[in-house]
Amino acid sequence: MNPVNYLYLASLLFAIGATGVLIRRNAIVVFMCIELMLNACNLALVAFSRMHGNLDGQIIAFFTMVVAAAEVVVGLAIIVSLFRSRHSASVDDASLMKL
Amino acid sequence: MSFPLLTATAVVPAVGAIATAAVPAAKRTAAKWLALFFSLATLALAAVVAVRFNTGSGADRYQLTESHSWIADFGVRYELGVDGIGVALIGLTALLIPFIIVAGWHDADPQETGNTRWRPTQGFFALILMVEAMVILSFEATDVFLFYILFEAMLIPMYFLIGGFGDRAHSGSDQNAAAQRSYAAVKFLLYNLVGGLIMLAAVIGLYVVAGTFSLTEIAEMRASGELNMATNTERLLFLGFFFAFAVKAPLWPLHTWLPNAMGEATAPVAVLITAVVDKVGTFAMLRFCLGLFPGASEWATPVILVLALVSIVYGALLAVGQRDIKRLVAYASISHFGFIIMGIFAMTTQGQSGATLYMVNHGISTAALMLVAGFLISRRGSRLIADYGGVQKAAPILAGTFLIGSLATLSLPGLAPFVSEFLVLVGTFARYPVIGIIATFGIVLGALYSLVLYQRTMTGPVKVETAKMPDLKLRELLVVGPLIVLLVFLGVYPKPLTDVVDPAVGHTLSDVYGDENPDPEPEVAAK
Amino acid sequence: MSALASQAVTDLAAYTTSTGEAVQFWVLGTVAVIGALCTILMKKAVHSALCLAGTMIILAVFYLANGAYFLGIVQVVVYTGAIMMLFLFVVMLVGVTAADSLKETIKGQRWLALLCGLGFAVLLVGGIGNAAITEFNGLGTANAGGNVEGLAALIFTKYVFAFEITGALLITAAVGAMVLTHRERTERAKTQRELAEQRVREGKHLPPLPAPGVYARHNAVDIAGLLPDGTPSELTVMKTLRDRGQIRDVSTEALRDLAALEQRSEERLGRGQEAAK
Amino acid sequence: MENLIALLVAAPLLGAVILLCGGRRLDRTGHWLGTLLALGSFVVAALLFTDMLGRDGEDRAMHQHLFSWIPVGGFQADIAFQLDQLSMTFVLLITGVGSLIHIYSIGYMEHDERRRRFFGYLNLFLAAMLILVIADNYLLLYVGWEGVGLASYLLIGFWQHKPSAATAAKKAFLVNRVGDMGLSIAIMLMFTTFGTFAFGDVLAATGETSEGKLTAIGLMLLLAACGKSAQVPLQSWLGDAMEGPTPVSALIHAATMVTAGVYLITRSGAIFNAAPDAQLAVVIVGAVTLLFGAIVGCAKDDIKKALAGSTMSQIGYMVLAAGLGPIGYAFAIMHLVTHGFFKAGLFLGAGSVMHGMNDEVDMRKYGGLRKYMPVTFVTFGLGYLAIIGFPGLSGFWSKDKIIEAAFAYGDGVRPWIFGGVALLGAGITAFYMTRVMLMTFFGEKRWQPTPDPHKEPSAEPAADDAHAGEMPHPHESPKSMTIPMIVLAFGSVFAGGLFSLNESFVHWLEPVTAFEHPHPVISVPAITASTMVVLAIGVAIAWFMYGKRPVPVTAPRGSVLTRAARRDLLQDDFNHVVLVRGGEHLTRSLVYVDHTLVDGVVNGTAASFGGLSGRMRKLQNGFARSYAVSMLGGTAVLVAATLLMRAV
Repeated sequence: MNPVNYLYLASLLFAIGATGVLIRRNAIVVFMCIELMLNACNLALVAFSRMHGNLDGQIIAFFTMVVAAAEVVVGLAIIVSLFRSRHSASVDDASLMKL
Repeated sequence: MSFPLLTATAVVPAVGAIATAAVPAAKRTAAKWLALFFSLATLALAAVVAVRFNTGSGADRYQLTESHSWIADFGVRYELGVDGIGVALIGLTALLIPFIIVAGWHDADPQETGNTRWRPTQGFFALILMVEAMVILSFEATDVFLFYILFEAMLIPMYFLIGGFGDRAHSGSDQNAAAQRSYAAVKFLLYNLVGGLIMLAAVIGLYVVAGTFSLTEIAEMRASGELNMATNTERLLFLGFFFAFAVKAPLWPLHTWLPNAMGEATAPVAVLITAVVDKVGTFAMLRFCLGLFPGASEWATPVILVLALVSIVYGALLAVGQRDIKRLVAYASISHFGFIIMGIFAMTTQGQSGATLYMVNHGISTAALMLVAGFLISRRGSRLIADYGGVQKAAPILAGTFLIGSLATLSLPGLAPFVSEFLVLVGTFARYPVIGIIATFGIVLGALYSLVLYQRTMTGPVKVETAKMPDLKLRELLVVGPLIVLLVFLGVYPKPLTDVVDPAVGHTLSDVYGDENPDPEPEVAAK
Repeated sequence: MSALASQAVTDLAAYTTSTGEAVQFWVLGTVAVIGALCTILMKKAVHSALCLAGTMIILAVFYLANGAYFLGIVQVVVYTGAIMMLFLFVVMLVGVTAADSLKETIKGQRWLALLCGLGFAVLLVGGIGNAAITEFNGLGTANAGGNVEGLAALIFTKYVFAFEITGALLITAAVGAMVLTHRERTERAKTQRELAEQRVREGKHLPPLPAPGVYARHNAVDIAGLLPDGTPSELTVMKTLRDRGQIRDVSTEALRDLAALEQRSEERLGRGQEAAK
Repeated sequence: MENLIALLVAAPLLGAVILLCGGRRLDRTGHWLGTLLALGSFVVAALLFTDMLGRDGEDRAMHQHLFSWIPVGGFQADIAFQLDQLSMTFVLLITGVGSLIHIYSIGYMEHDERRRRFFGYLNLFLAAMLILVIADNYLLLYVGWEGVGLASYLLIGFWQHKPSAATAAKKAFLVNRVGDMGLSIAIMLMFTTFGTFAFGDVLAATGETSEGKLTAIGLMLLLAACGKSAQVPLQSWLGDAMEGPTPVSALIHAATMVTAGVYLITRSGAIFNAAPDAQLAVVIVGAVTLLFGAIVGCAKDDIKKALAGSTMSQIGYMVLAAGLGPIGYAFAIMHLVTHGFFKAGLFLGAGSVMHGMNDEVDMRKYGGLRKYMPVTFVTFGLGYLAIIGFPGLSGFWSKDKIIEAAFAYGDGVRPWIFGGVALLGAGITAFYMTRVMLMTFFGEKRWQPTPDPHKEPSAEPAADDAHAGEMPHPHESPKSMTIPMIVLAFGSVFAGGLFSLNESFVHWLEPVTAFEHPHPVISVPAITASTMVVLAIGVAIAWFMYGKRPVPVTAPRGSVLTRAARRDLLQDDFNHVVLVRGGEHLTRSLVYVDHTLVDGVVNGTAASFGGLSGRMRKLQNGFARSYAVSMLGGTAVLVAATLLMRAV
């Protein structure tokens, strides 16, 4: 087997995550999908580092995790406060951008 | 480095505009006098330019030239220079502005008193001076980009003059008046902006092709044959330029903004539009369309001549059909602009000299007629022809000046417009007899609308409202008198003007025809 | 564990991987994809979260298989351990809302989304296949001194600034989260008396709300009590359930019972008349 | 001496400027100034005339070049004058008759508060007319041409408070403009053909170009002449022009301006001689107008309108003669001069009658006036005899010659047709003039109380309500009015004979307009005799109709022809229906088109842009997810693009 398959898998997961972001209305689930996309990227990075035979890819993946953690923290906090104010976690309810 | 005379002619009014605008609200009259002073100073400078301008046979085409680098990256230069045509039009502009200012002396007085922060008067006169500065500079610019900037920039003050200071004599409620006014202003702006946009594209295209914006350089390149412009490219660029100028001029069917603008604006502003600003369009046709794209100009001539012909007849017929004095004058102007454009593109010495003279004479005659009409309207408070009648009885001097204005509009021999109109007709007839003959119908229609206007307003039984109408005051007489004198003088002795204009026309035609004689030879060799 | 790892290291530098890994990939890969799909298709957020957690664990395994031991562990600890739990907490906090339903509200959104997703996937796969990466050199040399040491060396030399900055980022995030969620009480808490007076002033429902199911011979909290005319009263069910729309309506059967009761009494009365004769 | 030429024009021009700009302070003296300057101009003319007589025939022409007017390339127009015998004749006529009518107006306009202005206009007219006749090129002639048009516009509409007057003035100017169009086109043609439009050069070069060109030029000149001289089809303005004060009718619309067309044709003789077709057109126009005017003149009851018809017809004679070529030019001019005398005299007489009759113009309300205003009667009578061509009086000499020349025109039927027309015209002239004479001065009184001027405005304004409703008491007019009439009467009696004395007039003009003796198809005495007969018949008919029977105060219905003639042979109705109504509809529809179509297109584009942006706006629905979709789509597109780039 060729480790390229890992990349295929990664892109598949990524696409699935993206689709999820688009079709789900629950902010939390949307967030999960984002996490899924991030993980897909990590997988790809790890696979790359294996292909190139150096650890830089893993380092980047590592940083990605950190950033993801930070993002989740802030994001979920936002969701919570949003829910407090509007009693709903639907991303569609926050449609104030409408002209 | 000699004294930058041309720059001065534009800087003085610009400074005047700023100074006028800075006058505090209470000192309204001071602002008026200040504006008048600066406009007169500009007139003096224009006179100096005219004197310094050398009409000798050996004189070079552009004189009093100035040249400084401006936007080096695009080779945009601040290049000025005047030829005879420019001198004539600068003279016209500098001459008319003082009259416009005096005529509009009270037009911008604030209606509601007490509001001390509100300073319409200052703004009004400052804007007029600003327009003057831009127009004069655009007559002097020999750099296409510089010209374009001015061509567009002068729309802004005009917009505010039209939209901000409407004619108080208006049938209908104030809101209605305001709505129509802003409609007219926006229409004016949009029409000219669209034209300008297309011109901008053409300007850039020209830079791509020629690699410079300088008229003189392009002329040299053309002479030395370095400039290789594909025929289609040249035609497209020509159309781009011509469209903008045709909107400004205005040429049928791009004319509909003019009646609204002139109808809604105060009479002095209407004069500013038709007698000064629109001339930039026709002037640019001569200097840029013919100078830059001679081949394309020749190619487009037939269509343009037909359009001009339509303008002449169409404008005159619509003038006959108008109920509103100022709209009538506007449509008459459209007809006259048809004559000017026809003269330009007839491509004969008589035609183009006539067209240039026409620009000047039309400026003066329209100013005379329109300003008197403005005085009339301000007395009765209505623009509808039907509201007048028998004014001649009550205000003979007003009627007399109005009659002379009308006669100038119908180009009566002995008054200036006749000379130019006949030259245009002869010039056109020499090359395109049919068009010339059809255009001659214009003189009948001209007589029709002028006399109908005079008859319906001035003659007939005296109406109650007009019975007590006061005659022209001294201020108004000071505006109209000199204009009429000028009309007569230029009608009897136009030689000074033709002497200035002819060499420039010669140069312009040599752009198109090279050294050969542009005029068709008469059948019988003259003795 | 470490033995297995060293085993893996030896056969890493190759042009193809071991059949064991292949099998592992195909089996777990399928599961991962299914998990991902479940994540976006499950109706309840909780289920989505669990599916996601599963997928992540599988990814952790893949990391290990790819010689990224450190990341594999971190994945399990940080993601599955910390982040997903955080998710679950928030899900509990927010509770089930109408947003959960998969019914699409924006016209054409779903089809567009699917189209884009699919197209994107196809493009990526195509792109990768197009890149045609055949040979690869494994991490044998890089991981020679141990994976963690290798990473540490890089982090503290080459990527030290990025590392510090991520640290700063984390702190900021933590502070931010606190700021966002923390609510300072600005005014004194109202006493019960004050609250009661306010209720009276506003003309609200004064006595305590009726217990659920009281009049309806039911004793479940999610069943609305019936008013004397047999219609259910929303008031009797607690607010959270109401918000979630989790009210079981039994009014119909209650009314049926009532009808039956009246019929029976009819019969009795009828008998009574006969007796009178 | 030649430098005096400019003075001819300068004097009246100065007068016009002073009087029109002078303001009220000149009201008391203005008319004297105007008259003085007119006389001054006449004196100058006389001086020049004597000087001219001093020389011999060929080099009598004088020139004065003032300055270069419009020098543009090959187009060289100068302000330069040329005074040859032809011009001299006109100058004398214009200044002479002009001065007389100035004097007459002093008395006539006495009660008008705008008399100063009136004299200013009169002077303006003199100046323009003089420019017209002494210009040395066609363009300067054009200036005078339009100048007299302007003056006549101002004078016809002098009583502007009357809508009828204002309309008539406008009509006159417009119809003239149509003619002017012809003149300007002719000038353009000359410029393109000869490269110049100075009389000398053009007329000398006629040999060098094609006959077609010359015919075109000739026809254009004819159009101009028709406009100015009220020839068919542009004659309609002359009748209405009688709205103007009577002196104006006498000077402009009888003696001088209307004859400008004849001057133009005679002046351009060389062109016409080389273009027979154009000549034929001229002759036809002349003949038609001759009859047209005469017929109209027979039917009108308004004395001035009747005279106007007669003017039209007499000018028809002149144009006819001018069309005949060298055999006719001299007689055309001769008839022009004599006509200038007697027609002016007749108009002044009519004015004097109206003056006495409270401005009544309807001849049916005159009658038996000879006792009451003898001077007027006598002068008018002499004018009458002259115009009908009573043997020995001016009209006889000039008109008879024209008839002869007409009989000598071309070959085949032409001489018979045109000679016959001319002859017939003489008869009709005799009829309508006798009619006027009888209805005015003979028969019993048919005076009526003056109508209230405000109800039906009469031609005269002195319609001060004092007269309203009272019976007129006719009286002789003041000296200032009678003297000019007497002078003109002398002219109308003797001028013709004087001119014909061993053909002095013909020889005088010969250097300018070449002359050939006409050779009529029938002998001259026969022609004269038949003229006399026709004349007698005309007078007799008139006598039977208006002399013996009493004249009804209200006009009888009359025959179809009469009714048509009363309405200018329906020509005005045609104009009204076709030109006026049609024009109004055209302009109205055009205004509509301009508003909806031309403007609509633009507004339409604007609206469509608005709608488009409105639809775009819908995309901004504010849902983060739909924005996200577009983001992902965009990314997909980008990836695709990069891949394609790589693939290519």
